[in-house]
Amino acid sequence: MSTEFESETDHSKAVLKIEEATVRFCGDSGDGMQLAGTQLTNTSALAGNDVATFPDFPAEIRAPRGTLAGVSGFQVHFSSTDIYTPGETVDALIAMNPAALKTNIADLKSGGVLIANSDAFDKKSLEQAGYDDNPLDDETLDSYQLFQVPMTDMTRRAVDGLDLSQKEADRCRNFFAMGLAFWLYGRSLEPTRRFIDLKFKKLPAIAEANRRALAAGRNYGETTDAFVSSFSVDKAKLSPGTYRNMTGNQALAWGLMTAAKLSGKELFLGSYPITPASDILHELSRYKNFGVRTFQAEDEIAAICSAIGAAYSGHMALTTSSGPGIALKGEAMGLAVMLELPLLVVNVQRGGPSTGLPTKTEQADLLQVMFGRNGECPLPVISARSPADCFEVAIEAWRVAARFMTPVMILSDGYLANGSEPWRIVNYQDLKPIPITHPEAPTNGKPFLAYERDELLARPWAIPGTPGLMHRVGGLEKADGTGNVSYDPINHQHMTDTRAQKVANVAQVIGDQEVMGDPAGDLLVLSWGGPYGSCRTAVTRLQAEGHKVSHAHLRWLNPFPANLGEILRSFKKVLIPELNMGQLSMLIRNQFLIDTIGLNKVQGKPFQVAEIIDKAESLLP
Amino acid sequence: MSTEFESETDHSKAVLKIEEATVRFCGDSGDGMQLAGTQLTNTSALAGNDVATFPDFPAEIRAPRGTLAGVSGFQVHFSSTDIYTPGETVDALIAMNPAALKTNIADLKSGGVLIANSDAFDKKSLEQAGYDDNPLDDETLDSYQLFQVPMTDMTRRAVDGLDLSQKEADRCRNFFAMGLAFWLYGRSLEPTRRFIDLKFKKLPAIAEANRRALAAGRNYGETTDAFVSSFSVDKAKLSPGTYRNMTGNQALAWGLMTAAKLSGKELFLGSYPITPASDILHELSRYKNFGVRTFQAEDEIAAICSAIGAAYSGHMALTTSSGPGIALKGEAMGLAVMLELPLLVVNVQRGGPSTGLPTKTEQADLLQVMFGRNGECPLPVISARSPADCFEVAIEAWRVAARFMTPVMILSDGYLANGSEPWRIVNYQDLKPIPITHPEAPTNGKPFLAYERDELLARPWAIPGTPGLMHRVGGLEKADGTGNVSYDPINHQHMTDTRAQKVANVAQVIGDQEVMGDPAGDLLVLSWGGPYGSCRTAVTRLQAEGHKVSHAHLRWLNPFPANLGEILRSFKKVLIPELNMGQLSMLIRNQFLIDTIGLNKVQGKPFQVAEIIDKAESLLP
Amino acid sequence: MAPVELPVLKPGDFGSDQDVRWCPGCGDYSILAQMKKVMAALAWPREKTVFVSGIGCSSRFPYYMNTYGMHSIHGRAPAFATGIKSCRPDLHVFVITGDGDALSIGGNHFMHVVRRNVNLNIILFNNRIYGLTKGQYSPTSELGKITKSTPMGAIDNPMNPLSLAIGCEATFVARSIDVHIKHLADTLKRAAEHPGVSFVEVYQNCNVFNDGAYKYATDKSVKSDNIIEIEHGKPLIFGKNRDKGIRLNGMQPEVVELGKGITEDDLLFHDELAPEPTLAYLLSRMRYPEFPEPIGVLRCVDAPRYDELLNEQVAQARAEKGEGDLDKLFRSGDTWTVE
Amino acid sequence: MAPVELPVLKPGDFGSDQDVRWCPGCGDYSILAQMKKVMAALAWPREKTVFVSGIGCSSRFPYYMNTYGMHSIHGRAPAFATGIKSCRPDLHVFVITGDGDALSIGGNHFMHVVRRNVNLNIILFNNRIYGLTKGQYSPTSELGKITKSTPMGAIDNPMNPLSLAIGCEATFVARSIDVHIKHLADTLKRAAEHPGVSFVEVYQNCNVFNDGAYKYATDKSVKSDNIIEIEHGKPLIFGKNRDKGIRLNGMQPEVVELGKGITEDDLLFHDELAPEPTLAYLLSRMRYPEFPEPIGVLRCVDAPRYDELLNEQVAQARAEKGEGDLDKLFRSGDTWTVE
Ligand SMILES: Cc1ncc(C[n+]2csc(CCOP(=O)(O)OP(=O)(O)O)c2C)c(N)n1
Ligand SMILES: Cc1ncc(C[n+]2csc(CCOP(=O)(O)OP(=O)(O)O)c2C)c(N)n1
Ligand code: SF4
Ligand code: SF4
Ligand SMILES: [Mg+2]
Ligand SMILES: [Mg+2]
Repeated sequence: MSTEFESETDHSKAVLKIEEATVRFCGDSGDGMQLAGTQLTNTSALAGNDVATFPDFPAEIRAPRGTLAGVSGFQVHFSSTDIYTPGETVDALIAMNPAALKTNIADLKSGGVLIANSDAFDKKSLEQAGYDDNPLDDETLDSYQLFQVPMTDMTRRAVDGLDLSQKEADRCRNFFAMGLAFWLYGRSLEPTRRFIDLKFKKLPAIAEANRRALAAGRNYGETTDAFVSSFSVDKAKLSPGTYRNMTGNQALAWGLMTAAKLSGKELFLGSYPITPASDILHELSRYKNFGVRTFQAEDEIAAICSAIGAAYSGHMALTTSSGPGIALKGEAMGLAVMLELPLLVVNVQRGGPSTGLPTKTEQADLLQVMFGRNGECPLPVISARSPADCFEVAIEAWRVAARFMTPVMILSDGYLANGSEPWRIVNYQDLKPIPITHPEAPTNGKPFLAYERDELLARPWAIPGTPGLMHRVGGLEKADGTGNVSYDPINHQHMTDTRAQKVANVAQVIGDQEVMGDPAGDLLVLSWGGPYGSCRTAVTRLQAEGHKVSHAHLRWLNPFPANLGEILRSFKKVLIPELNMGQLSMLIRNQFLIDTIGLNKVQGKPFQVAEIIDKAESLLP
Repeated sequence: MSTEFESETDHSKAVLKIEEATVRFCGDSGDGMQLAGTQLTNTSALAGNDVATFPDFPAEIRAPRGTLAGVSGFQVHFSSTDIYTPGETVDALIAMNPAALKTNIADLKSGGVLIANSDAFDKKSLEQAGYDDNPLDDETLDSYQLFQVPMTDMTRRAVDGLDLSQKEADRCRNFFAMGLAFWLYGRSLEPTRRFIDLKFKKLPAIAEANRRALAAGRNYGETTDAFVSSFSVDKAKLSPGTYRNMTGNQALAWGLMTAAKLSGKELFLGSYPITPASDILHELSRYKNFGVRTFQAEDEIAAICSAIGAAYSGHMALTTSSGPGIALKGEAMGLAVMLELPLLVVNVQRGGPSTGLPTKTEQADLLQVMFGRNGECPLPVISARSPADCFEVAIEAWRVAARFMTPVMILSDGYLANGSEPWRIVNYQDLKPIPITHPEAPTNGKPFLAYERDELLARPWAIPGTPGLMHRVGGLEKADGTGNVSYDPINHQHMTDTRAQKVANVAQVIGDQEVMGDPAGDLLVLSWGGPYGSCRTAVTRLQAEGHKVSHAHLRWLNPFPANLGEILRSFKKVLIPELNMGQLSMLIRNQFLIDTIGLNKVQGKPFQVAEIIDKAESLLP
Repeated sequence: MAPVELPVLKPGDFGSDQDVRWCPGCGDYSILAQMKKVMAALAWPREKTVFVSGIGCSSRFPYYMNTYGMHSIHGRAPAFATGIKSCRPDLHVFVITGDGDALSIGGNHFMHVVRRNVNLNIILFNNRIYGLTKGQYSPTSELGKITKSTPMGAIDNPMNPLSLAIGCEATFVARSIDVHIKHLADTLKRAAEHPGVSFVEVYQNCNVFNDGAYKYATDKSVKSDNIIEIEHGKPLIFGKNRDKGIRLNGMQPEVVELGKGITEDDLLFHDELAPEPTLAYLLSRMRYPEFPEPIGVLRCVDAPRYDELLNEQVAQARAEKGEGDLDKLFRSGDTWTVE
Repeated sequence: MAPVELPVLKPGDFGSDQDVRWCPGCGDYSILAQMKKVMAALAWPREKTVFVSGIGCSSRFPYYMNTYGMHSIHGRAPAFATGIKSCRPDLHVFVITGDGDALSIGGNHFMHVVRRNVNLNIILFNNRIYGLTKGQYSPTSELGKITKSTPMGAIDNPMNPLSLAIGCEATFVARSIDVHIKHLADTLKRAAEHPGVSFVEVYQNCNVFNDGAYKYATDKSVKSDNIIEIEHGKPLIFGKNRDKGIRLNGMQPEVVELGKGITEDDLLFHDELAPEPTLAYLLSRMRYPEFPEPIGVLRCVDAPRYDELLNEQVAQARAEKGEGDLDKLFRSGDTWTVE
């Protein structure tokens, strides 16, 4: 076996220094595009760039090869400056077949680099993609820098002699594409080689083939005349520390495990698989040695009920799902509110209504999680703003749930869940513990009161096994103090008010709302969840242009920070961009009677920075 | 057998003419208080009064005899003028035991008539009710006109010789109480005698016993010195017509059957029992000869899904439940929105959250029915304002569902469902038909488009069995026109907008909002659902006092009538009384940015007129 | 530490301070009384016991026990109980449920908790009616039954809870009767002691909405002809004079009279330990009036328990990988350092 | 009216215009193909047929049939189908479902539709995995199975769909295999023709997430030892040389070799018409590797159908009380007139 080991920085061509780049790999589901994207991400991160990614899966089911429905993409944004989004218009698009080209070309910026696997543009594939003529041959793509690369052929040649079937050989094409992309952006092949060694340890021939394809791709860029220059992106000025790349779902899982440990608890997850939340279940089920128990229940209702049982039994309890599953959990969530037990409910939102667009992102479950239960049934709601932020959010949510004895809803979405960005690794001992105490039997002869409250209105968390504290909980209205069943009218009013006030009290611990920019001005962009990045980028740019625009990003949707009203009233206009038809707007308008302006979009895709800038500019003096 | 037949109008005592009276029977669940109340209601209605009733059941389970938890009450309000509520403070209270006295006395107005079955105030019963001393013997009840009547003893004597067991004899006590109440208000015994004849046809001894007890009660009032006078209430000036008494649940059931017939459809109900909605299932299951099919499903989810199946198959489809069951239906409701099939979902609200107060009334599910589904998932919401109004509401809801091809939510509540009032019987042929057409196979060779829309954005209702129209529906986002699965971003936006606009278009057919009183003024009382009666009474009284107050009662909660904003802005203040913590307020504030004032109460009980007047007065100049 | 002298608890010590609120005469009272006796006999600490229920008359049960308890939502008790037991295998967890609660809305959770063999004790109060909601038919109501929701008679083929449980391979399946108090107490005790899921169907009279549903099985004059007390290793004999038995005819049970050439040895012998559930299934199919209905333990076998296996996996993971170390985890895989 | 000449439909006429989007090689293709053949053979008008499914790879099925169809929500297809069939007994209603869809989230609806004997045809594509959500274990996955959600192996005792269905007294229960196309077509056809609920479990290969799950039953070299084709009235014989059989030993089946004194007559004879489901239950318990697994019709009996009974009640009510008259109803009971 021979592997080429030339120095990878030995560029014989011109190198253009750029600040940032957005690259997208796209091809058939079977083409390994997710892997290609991940490798470019890691390599760029290791090179010191700030990075952010966004995979774009096909609909859940696998479509036949080569069809539009089967296209899978992965976008990587890397930069020498801080970035907040996985990029929008694409600087370089690598398309493995006509279908991929067709579905992705609209996002390539004019003048951008387009690398197409010309071998894949045969008649059948073109037809499948709905092309009458080969776009590589006519003027369709004239506004891009088109590079036709016979990737299939080159890859087959590279692996020649390794005794692979043609199918196996063709599976290495993504490494060829990676190699080429790595060359284009001056990236080292080393991390990917390490990955290959690890991943294909037991398949030496495949490992070698991939290694060769990778090198061949790099060499192709370096050698052929087609490419006249490559790019380089400097290291970003990230805060010092050790970093790793994390998706939102992974960050959430790890945050939850960390929260458990910080509170001296073991974690129980009751869940039922559903896109795009399943990966949290997958991830957590791997960590039994952390005391994590995962239970794949028969359905979403059993999932949350088992978690409530776990909470009653004294564990840190959690359930995860997406919109349709959350709808099913409404009744049990109501019980959790009544029982006043700590519980985390994670909703990784996807396109709705109904089954909707299961693999696409949306923020349209805010009102569902606020109100999707019978009766007056409030609970705190927190949202994550970026993939890595999911880690923090998980910890903060559990802190509140445990302190207030309440279910807390965590909102993520498909964009955050599958997207990734660098996370600065924390040291466990630097994190603030989450103190939890369980009452012991009263020694003063007084009866134990399961619904006696502390200054923030939380009740005690007495757990089975504790002598002397035997008590019964249930979904009927309960008498203040004792928690016994009560049908008394005034008590019902009192308990309703108390449950509401308890949730309102959360505002006392979450701190004030921060504003990026001046505390007053012409326009406040108010956002929550996934659009954080686009909003932050947009506002930063607008501020740079001298506009009196500020950005406030809400982490807690219920309750709002105490100072929010004051902030909102300090701006002439308030713009709320949301990937729904105006759900946060509704809450804000109701509470503050401010005529918010919505920027609303439900297209299964995140906002583009430009969309926000355009809208904001239309509102500015 | 001998039954006394003296003339019932032959009053030897003074008769005071009064305008209206509110009478409440209360006793143990086993004491037959519901029957007593119903008889007084019917008799009063037959006497030409306007009537309204409100039963107050104990919590679902039967408590041991004589306990506070086991008390059952039934209140009747009858009047010579129009009434809108079952009355509030009680003019006459008939208490069959200490527990009943204890739980009900607070509602008796000072100086009111209190008739107590003194035989039931023994030591054990007093203890069970938590009385240390016998309240009949001390000064506790000094502010009422207390009549101690040894009902048990008198009843036993009346039925003596009929060879009944003591238990059977005692079961006649409610007829004694009725007889006494009938005397007190100058009511004929005849209707109740007819009822006895019918009901106990097969038990002549029991029939005779009840007849005797009834007469004995009447005679007791007439003869003893205790009562010095009785009352009479003139006929009300009701619109001419034939009337019957109806509970909300019955009116809803009959309205639904009428709607089915008007649209040439047979009715399918998929339901699962739950208080206080079960009676709709019970009622509808009796009318198979009207083509009504009822299916008691295994749970609420199956109930709504079976109804959606029925709708797809071309039937008028319906599901009924209460809060917790509605929570379970959220996911399937989302599917119904996506499928755009006509479907009625009835929510007879009860006290929440969770299991809450199952037998008590509340209006706290408005936001749940608006938003308790994943994604952007709008549907029209209509609410009933009084028991008899449920009839109209059912028809109107189906008219909209069928016209717009959409699920429609009907909100009722425990107060309306079990309360009753006179309903002026309609002639079927006077009702406006509900035209429904199903498409036939296109003959022009064009393919059938399942999601092609008409001017109001409704799609066609093509039903299985129709040749040439075979099509598939489902919960994934669908392409405009064809209805095929589509993941296209712009299409998703378009379909989301379209579904929203379709619901908004309902405003075009529901007519303008009406206002009782001046179209502008100091205060608008804005209400929905059950509080209609108390609000109407309160505003009428305030207007009589010269205040510039008007009343607007919303029937449709989504969409709002087109002119609502204009109305709201014509008043200096808007008061919204709701049996929740401000749910309509939230919708109004959001949409119109008006600083509504809430009068909110969750005590399992309807508003008192005085509560609304007090609040309104505090807001008036 | 010196061994602690545990106080001996009496049945009454297991009663809570809440008034029992079933209708006078309801069969639930008897089951409650027997359960308290069993609790006293088992002598488990009260704080180690949790009663979980759904919604229904029967589901008020936990309020009346001075143990930990949860009155949850309709049909879902097995799921809550699974969560409790998975986290806390040290607790004794009982599920109290009704025929509607367990078999109608809760059928799926019932099925899954049974097939997973979670170490719970499920007691189903089967009164063949919806009590709490005042008299609709339930999944165990007979065909043709007239109820509030079936004025022309029920048309749903009723479920057989035992057949269903056996269809899901329940490891302990038994039946008893509310008024047969000694048998009931014995059965509840055996169920409580069974490691793995135990399922007991209790015939319970709802004297308000379905009075006399089990008259054939409780009425002194007929019951010995209509029920058969099965015992492990014993032949199936019944009748007032113990002169009738059950014999197998191929796969089909048949009623025979003893004597006239038929001896005990010709009868079917009960084997609650049979590894395959087919015998238990066959017994579950014996229904009045064609057959006497079996009461007692139909099946009692040992099988791995979900909650134990889960906790073993946790222990095994710890043994193999060591107690999880977050700092190590955070730094695993590709990382990079910014100075 | 002159009799209308109906056009004869071919299998291809039952395909819709939508691209079939299963993974290449998926067993679902074969089931689709056989279903189209069966549809053509049954010659029911396409517009009289409705395919209802839940969510899962298998549940995309209705999109591919040129009939009426509903791709509903996860697990609930039997409930939608019950509504359709209750209102429209004239329609032929199929339920297409997966092992997760039918048995996990949908277990309760499955159970109830079966015990009610609603006249539906339920085809369960059992690939022992969650396909659509990319590879979690399902209720039919084996103990110890490593999947995305069970990295240390599944610890849930798997369900046996046939045992469950028989526990719920299904009137038609059968099993077939995706690649055994003639057997599959025959079985689907018999299921379609059965009056009452018919339940067919189809072993289906998911070549992406659970490839080879049924190798033992499909691999030429071993399948005849591992599956047994059962036929009504015939003895249970299997093996490449048809030299092995199943004999009853008490309630217990055992594998015997023919010859050596054992003849066909000693074997268990299949009786799909047995009124009691115990035999079918016993057959359902035969599992690889201890036993060859039965394919074919385990049970086929006649029983009243919910949908028919419901419609009969409607007819009976009309016959007895006359077509409902609203005006009469409104005026029934106590009324009074205001002039
Ligand atoms: C989600 C939901 N649906 C319906 C109900 C109403 N409900 C309460 S108990 C019950 C059935 C009770 O029957 P069963 O389980 O047999 O118990 P029993 O009262 O007979 O003991 C029903 C339908 C409810 N509380 N919650
Ligand atoms: C309420 C809800 N929960 C979860 C899901 C996610 N989901 C879709 S299909 C499926 C399971 C698929 O498995 P199976 O039924 O065996 O079908 P297969 O894909 O294997 O054919 C799950 C969990 C969903 N769509 N809806
Ligand atoms: S309704 Fe029936 S089951 Fe419920 S408490 Fe009364 S007697 Fe018992
Ligand atoms: S994932 Fe499996 S079941 Fe689904 S289409 Fe692919 S091969 Fe078939
Ligand atoms: Mg019951
Ligand atoms: Mg599957």
